[in-house]
Amino acid sequence: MAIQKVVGSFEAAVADIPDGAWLMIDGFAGPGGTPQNLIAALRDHGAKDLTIISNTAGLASVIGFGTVPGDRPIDIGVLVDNQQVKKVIASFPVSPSPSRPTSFEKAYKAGKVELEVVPQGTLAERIRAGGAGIPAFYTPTGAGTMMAEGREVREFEGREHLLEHALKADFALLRGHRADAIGNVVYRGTSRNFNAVMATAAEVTVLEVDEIVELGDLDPEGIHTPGIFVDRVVRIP
Amino acid sequence: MAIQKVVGSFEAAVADIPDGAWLMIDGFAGPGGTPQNLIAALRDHGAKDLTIISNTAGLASVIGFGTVPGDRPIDIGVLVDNQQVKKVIASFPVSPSPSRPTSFEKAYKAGKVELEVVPQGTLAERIRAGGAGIPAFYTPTGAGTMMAEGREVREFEGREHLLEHALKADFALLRGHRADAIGNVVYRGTSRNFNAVMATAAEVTVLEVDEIVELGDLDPEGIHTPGIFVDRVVRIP
Amino acid sequence: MTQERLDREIIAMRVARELQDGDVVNLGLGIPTLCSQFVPEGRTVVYHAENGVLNYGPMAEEGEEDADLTNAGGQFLAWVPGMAFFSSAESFAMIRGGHIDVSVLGALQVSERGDLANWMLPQRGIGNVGGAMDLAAGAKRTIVAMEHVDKTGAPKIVRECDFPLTGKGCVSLIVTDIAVLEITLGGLVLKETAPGWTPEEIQAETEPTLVIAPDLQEIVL
Amino acid sequence: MTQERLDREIIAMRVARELQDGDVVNLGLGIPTLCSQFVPEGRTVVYHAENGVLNYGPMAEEGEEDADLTNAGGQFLAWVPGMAFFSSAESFAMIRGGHIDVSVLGALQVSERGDLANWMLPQRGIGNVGGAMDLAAGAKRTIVAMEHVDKTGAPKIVRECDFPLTGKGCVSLIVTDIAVLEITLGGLVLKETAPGWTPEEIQAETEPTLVIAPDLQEIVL
Repeated sequence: MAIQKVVGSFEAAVADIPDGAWLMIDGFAGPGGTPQNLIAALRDHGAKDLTIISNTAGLASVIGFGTVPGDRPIDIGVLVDNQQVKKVIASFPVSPSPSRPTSFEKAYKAGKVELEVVPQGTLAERIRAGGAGIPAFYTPTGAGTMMAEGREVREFEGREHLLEHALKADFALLRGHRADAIGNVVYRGTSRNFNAVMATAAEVTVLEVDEIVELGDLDPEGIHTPGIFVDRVVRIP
Repeated sequence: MAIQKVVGSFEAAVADIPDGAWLMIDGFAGPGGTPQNLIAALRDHGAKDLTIISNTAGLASVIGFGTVPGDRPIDIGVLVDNQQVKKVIASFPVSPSPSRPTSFEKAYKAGKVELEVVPQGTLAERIRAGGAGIPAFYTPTGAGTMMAEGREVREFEGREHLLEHALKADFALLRGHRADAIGNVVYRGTSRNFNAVMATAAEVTVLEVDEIVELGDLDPEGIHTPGIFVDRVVRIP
Repeated sequence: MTQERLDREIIAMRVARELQDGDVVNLGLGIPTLCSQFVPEGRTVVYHAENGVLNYGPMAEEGEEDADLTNAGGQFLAWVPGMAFFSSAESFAMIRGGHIDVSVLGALQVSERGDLANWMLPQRGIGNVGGAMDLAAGAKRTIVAMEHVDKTGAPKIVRECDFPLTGKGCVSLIVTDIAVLEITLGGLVLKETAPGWTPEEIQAETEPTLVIAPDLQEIVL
Repeated sequence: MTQERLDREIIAMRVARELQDGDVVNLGLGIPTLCSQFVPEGRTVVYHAENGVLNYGPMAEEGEEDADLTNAGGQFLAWVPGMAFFSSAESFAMIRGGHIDVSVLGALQVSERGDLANWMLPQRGIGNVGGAMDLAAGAKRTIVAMEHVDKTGAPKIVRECDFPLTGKGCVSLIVTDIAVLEITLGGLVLKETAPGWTPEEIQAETEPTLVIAPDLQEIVL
């Protein structure tokens, strides 16, 4: 039987996400790379007590940040609003401006969600480690700061480093540009950001993509996420 | 001044490699990916007491292994023959068949070169760590084997792991397919193997390539080694 | 019934039956490489080679050899649609990260608890570890395909490996030229025999004591 | 001579003089972003943004905005030849691995030994660390571009940071709206002053004791 990873609807692609799941969801400073349709489907699906690993905790409620004027993209802020989120692990959890709090910041201050702040590079590397079978690694990032609290500190070449542990998830919700039926994926421009690394670190990796192409249409030299990392692909209508 | 990384000759590209240098040189099971011209230039240059980090210690003297019949490609075996090598760090240091020893195996048995055998994935990951600013990481590979000797053993999730340290080099000698003047590089097929990761972990990264193209000719989505990792590019005539 | 040792192709054919539809499979040098020819019809297997290619297909035709397209053993592959290339670091991230379903490896020795020794003959004093330790540690399932005894007739399935180990407790199934054996918590279980071989004859060529499967049968191909 | 504070463009212009031909540079949000407009003629600087792009050029023209091409602050970039895209894991491998020559960051506080605090206002109780800690730890050189004092007039250059740290001892140069200061083993050295400002006046807005450079001069643009 030929491998076939294309799924017909966003709804079907997220239907088995249980309450309490750990999710990786892409989100950067703007809508580029954010799986807006899968997030909307997860909102409608309603799974609760989610732990979300993401670069941000949702910035769309801050108008104009990486967004074309007039557009109000969907991001994980809608899951926070819908009270589906238990905890966020992120590097950029709030608005750059204290006077314009996001949904997440309000929920956090009301004690409704937990937060683990992780330096962006450490976040990316912990996810990479999760996908690469490395349970833990040492990094200079954050040594001598709050990030060292509760972490093992060890010197290499006379410099302090922190021991950081791998992150994995049950599901990754991601956004690609083009995919084929066996799940090979390419991203476009800076939308690759956390998508490519998150694709490696989840039990079930789901992508929404602009286009499904024939096998062989993607340049084999330029595939960013080989199909073995991908479980489901949904075309954005 | 525009950035210009193209160098006119293999000789010039290796001229400043000093005695005692640490080198990363690509070499897999066949000539694909091996920088044959740079190796030949280094042989003629004559630097001695070299420590070479490579997947193999030279297999070209074993006829027919990944090689088109009649062809006898150059690999780091010629540096061993020329007594320039002090030590090799490799995963596949000898011929698959004991009855067909390579130059390296003969030199090793004669006590003329040192060897550190490293599992191939650990070798790749140690080089990646060298390029990525990770001084050390834990891996399950090699736990409970000879590779654990002299290494810290630590349990994660009930399983033994070894602490492995980053590898870096003074120079990397590599082979690409196409490059532009600012040093963006793409590889071809399975020749990417260790080339792409070694490019990140050396002070000076030198590539021989089939073709130099105009800026903008390489697909920005498909660049395997961005120019910031590359110092010198030489076109194969 | 004549008692014969199975040839390499038959061993590979038996291993191939273990490969499930959609499995990501890494085949080692030697007998394992042959498995790809015998995957049962209707199953699609995704091949991974540790030098950085996925979804490769058949070997290259004569005259079509391309140095930039080989498997990890230096054999030339054909260009087929759907392939993806990547670096060694990414390739072993796949292996170590548990993204390979089945690794098929050769062996010098396998212990009754599934310890694997396949990278160094002690008398040579030097060996090629290659990707074997990473595969042993990282693949979800490791199958050994080998001859049951070595060239001197000594058992390769032993109580304890005395050759340098590749990995501890990593092997789950052994397919040899006379038997199929499963490593379980309850011991080394003889599941299938080559035509004409009795359990006693297989035991005689095996160092640890065999547990005979209740459903012991002749090898299924 | 009138004593004025330099505006943000002039601060950025002064920082830009530090960028050498061929440098790989990461510019933070705010004043640092402005630096790219002022790189001295004849120098080519390679820009890195931590969301995964190298060799980017100017901002996108109005109407040409593309959600798939932004810098790390969400500003739209133009498509230019020579760009390379990569994942966040690779992007921070570049940063942590020492492949970025200069990081230009804003700051809430900088200590006399070069400790940097720029990610969290304690009174907010929550903050965005983003890539700042990685840049502080990984870039070969960190330059701070900021106003000399905060909105209440309190010094931002302090003996010890009391805001949460981004990195220890990472800052080597501070460019403010009234001075250029270098952090050296011999102390915090006042190198340049804004037009009309005396060392005493700058000292009055600076908590640690300044070392006056023997070649102290008016700011060079």
